[in-house]
Amino acid sequence: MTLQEYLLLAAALFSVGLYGALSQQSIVMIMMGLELMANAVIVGGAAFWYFASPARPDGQVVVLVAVTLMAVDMAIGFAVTTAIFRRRDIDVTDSAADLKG
Amino acid sequence: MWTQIVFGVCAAGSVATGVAVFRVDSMARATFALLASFLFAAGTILLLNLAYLGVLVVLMMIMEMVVMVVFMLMYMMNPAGLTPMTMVHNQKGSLAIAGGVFAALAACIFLVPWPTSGQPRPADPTRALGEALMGSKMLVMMVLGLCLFATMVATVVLATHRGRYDRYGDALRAKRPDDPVRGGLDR
Amino acid sequence: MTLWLLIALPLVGGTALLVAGRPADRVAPAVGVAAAVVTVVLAVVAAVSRPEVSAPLLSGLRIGLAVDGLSAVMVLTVAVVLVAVLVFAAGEFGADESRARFHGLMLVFAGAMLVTVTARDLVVLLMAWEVMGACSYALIGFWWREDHRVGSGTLAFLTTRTADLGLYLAAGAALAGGVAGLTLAGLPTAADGWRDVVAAGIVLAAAGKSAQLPFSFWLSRAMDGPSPVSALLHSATMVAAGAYLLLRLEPLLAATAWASTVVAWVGVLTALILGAVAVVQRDLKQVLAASTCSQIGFMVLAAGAGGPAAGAGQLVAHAATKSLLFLGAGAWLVGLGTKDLRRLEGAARRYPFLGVVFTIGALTLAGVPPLSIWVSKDAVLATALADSPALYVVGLAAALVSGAYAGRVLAIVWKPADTPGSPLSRLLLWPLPVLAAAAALLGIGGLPVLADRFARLVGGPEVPAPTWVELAASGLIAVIGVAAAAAWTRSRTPESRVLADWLHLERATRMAVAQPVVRLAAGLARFDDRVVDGGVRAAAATGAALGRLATLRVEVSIDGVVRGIAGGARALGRWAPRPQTGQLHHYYAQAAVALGVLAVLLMIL
Amino acid sequence: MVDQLPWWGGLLLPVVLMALAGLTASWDAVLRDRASGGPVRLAVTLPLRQAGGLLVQQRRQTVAADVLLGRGGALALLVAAVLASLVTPLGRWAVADLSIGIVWFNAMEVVAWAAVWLVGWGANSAYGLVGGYRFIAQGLAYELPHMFALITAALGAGSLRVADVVAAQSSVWFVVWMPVAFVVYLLSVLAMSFWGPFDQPVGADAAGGAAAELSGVDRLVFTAARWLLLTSGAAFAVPLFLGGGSGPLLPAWLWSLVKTLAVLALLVWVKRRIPTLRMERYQEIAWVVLIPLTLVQALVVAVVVLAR
Repeated sequence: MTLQEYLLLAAALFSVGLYGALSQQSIVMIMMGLELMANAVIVGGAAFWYFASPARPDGQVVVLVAVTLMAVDMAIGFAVTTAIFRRRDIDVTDSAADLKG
Repeated sequence: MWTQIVFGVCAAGSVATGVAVFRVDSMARATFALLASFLFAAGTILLLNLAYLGVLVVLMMIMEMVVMVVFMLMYMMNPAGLTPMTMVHNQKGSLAIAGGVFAALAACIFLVPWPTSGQPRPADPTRALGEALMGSKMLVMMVLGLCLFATMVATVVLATHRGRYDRYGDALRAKRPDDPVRGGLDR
Repeated sequence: MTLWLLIALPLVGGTALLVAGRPADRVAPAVGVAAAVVTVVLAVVAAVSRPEVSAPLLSGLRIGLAVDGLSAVMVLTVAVVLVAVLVFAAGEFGADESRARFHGLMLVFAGAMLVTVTARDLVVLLMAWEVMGACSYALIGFWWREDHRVGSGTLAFLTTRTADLGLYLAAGAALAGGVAGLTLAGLPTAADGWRDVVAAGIVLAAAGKSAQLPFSFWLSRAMDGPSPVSALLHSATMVAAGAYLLLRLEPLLAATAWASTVVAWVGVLTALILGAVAVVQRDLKQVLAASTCSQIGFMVLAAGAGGPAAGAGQLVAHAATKSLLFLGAGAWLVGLGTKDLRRLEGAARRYPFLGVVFTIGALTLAGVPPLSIWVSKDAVLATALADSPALYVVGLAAALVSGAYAGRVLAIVWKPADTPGSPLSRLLLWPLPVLAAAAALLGIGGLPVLADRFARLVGGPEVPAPTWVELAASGLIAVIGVAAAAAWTRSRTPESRVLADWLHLERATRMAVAQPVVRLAAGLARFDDRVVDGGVRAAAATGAALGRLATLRVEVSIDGVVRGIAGGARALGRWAPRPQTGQLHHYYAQAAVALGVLAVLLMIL
Repeated sequence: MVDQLPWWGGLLLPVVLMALAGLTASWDAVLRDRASGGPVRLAVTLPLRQAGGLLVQQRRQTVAADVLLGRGGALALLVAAVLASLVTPLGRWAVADLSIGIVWFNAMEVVAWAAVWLVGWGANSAYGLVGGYRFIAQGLAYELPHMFALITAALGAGSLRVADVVAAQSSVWFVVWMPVAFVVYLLSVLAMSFWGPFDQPVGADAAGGAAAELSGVDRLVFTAARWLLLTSGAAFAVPLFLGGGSGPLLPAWLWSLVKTLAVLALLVWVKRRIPTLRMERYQEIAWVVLIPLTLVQALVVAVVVLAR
């Protein structure tokens, strides 16, 4: 158990999540990718706390912030999805390209 | 030794189930694969002596994923994956970017001389966290609280399709709200 | 309260008439005469009760009005003459004249004079002084449709105005000299040096207002105004104001080493020379104007010689006499349509009553015993004798000249004539006997008892009373002068171009003062046009030229740069939306790549 | 005060829980049969006989069922019910005295959310899925007041460790000055094991709801898990509000058992007495009434703790 191993785990989770966020069409699936990336942050924060700076609570606070972020992210994401679906009957990001320049 | 094995299992399980999220056809399975990934990750956190945060992640992720699965089934055309279909775009590019990011991160991880701490670890990390949140990190706590409150309001506003004018009439004069489901505490 | 009423009545009444304008023409004479009569009553009350008032003007500066002995005399004189003049004017002006304007101006004019004679400090004095000057301009140029009358008004105004600058100089010097409240009584206490400046300013202003040498010429032109204006202006106001000021400030003159002497000599020389001028005039009113300068000269002499009581007596006697003469001349002007002496031959025989009262006035003016000016002039001359025998001798010569011009006029108007003149308005004649009586009887004031009381009333240093010898000599000289002039006038007409033209004073002033000023102004205007304006224009032209140069040389390249930037921005603008596909995953990919690049940059740097 | 048992404690825990759950099921059957006039003697052994019957019953298979998720869900429910009691002390003994025991219990019972939905989903049956959704809705209703009730107890003790909570009740039981939290907690226990008034997720109106298609061992596991969940919840109420093993005369472990049985008896009685409450009604009650109540309760406790 070393910091590198934890960080490697975090990097792997982050990359998998990034792949999902990039490749998926469905909003819900994209959010899964985002959640995975946030999960990587949790792992990384906890690892940094444990290995690098256990005397200060900052690492734990980062984990808490990340957990809250996940909850907020999901709530807002589903609310937006619901609003879009209600208005347009779509659930994939390819169809919601209003911001095209 | 045992912790090393447990960590290895948890880490491998976490990444494997994380990959599975985007490989399985059934949305329910994808969601619960994600949940499994979280739980494995929580296991690694528990190994770090962070009992509270680990259990908290377990608790929250279960609730989150259960809510998520509801929306998954609601918005996906093929929730059970009985007739497999692809819902991806730019797969190669995504793979390249994700792979590149992983490579870069891994390189950094092994190249950067990470600091190590000889400081003693607190006997009760949960207490340390609580005191930090109620003390020096009070601002974080307040911001989180505000964010959650704003999220609740925004979520309701975004998701609901019925406002008070629908319930109590244009002049808000109706005695009884016009709800699709009758009954309740005040009516 | 009385004093406020006294000065407010003519000022407010006159202003109201002026504002009302033509619609008030019908009632204007009545209003004017009524206001004047009430003013007389108020003046009597004020002369008896001697009120004193003050009001705040600026912080630390209170203005004051008061009636003392000298002021009482002046207030009464002004008020009475005003009534007489206004009654005469009511008869003279026809329905087509703008009577409201005339009576309004007259009232304001007299009101300003009342303020002048009651003022206790330089500030109020200056205000009234200026109002009086402005009114004199408006009154002299009353018939403004005739250019030369307006020109006369302007000339009078500008001349007195120029002299008035002395008053401002005096006020400034008094301020600098530390005179508290700028009071007239405090002026002699001004610091050394500053006191001389004050005195110089006062003398200058007084000489200008009183038409003393060398300012006398404006009085000649002032004859273009209506006769009542001349009567008022020459007797109790305006011209008298200068003499009054010098009499009032006699202590100031005495406090300086030189002012008394200068004033005395100016006065006596004016009396003599302007008397000579009067002798040769062909116009009755010009004779009277020159004689005014001459008589005022005696008052100035009195101020310079240290006898304000004598000067005040002369002022009162002269006021009555001169208003009488001017009104008489005005009546003839109305009746015969001329004031040319050659055409006035026998005028007294045509209008016997007018001739009699005019004769009384003329004899008084000549100083024939026992009429008033004989007494007052001798008081002045006695004062002068106490000061300097030279002054006395010149004064006697002036007295002889006075007799000469009076005698000449009398000789002309009493030449035989056959046809009686057309009847005159009663209003024109009413004031005359009153004034004649005053002119004749005021000589009683020369009795030693009354003279002492008058001297105490007016104040001033103790001066010797004229001896019987002096009185007799003066009277004899006057009679000789009258008789000789009368005899000589029958044989020939006196000729002197210099004297006839008032010593060429006007021309001299024009050449010595006006033309240089005009030339200087023209030069300055040219300087302004050529140098200042030219500089500005040159700067503008240079700027324009530089602008053209810049357009040719610089603008092109700058324009090119700007166009280039605009083109580049446009191209960038076309490129900028490219990454904005609206596709979320594209954004994510861009963000990932950008963050990677940033991380690499961060590591490299 | 609370000692951690050695490793065999983990083996003992399910046995004890099973026994308690069996007793409760028998008591329930007795009450039911007495109400319907049936033979009470048979009813005592009814749960055992039913379990035997389900063990030998052949499992039915639905079309395109997601067997992995369905069975995993039932199993997870069972395991979670047992694991929840890991921190519950029996008298002076506990299997694991975790520093965050209360959070652990909470996390384990939240597993029910996922488990019940998975069971309902696995059978590829509309009724089953309806039941699963119903439970999620019910969960949203009961979970927040439940959490506040738990936190109130932790607040009173100033610790998340169960042993500290028990120790904090040496003088006065928490139930005395946290009655609202106690009542809310009991309601939540009924709701999380969807018994009694909260049995909509397996309601007869949806043909059995989440359990509609269960048969054989699957049904046995599911049913046992429900009873175990109820038992676990009731048992945790003892150290949380009822002073744990404290009591006169009897040994501590016996007091714990007695109190647990009393709570179970009360819950079963309530289960039989109160009619079904639809989950959206309960949702409104929970969010409009119970959450403010529990918040006020927590405030009172916090003020008392600060003032003490």
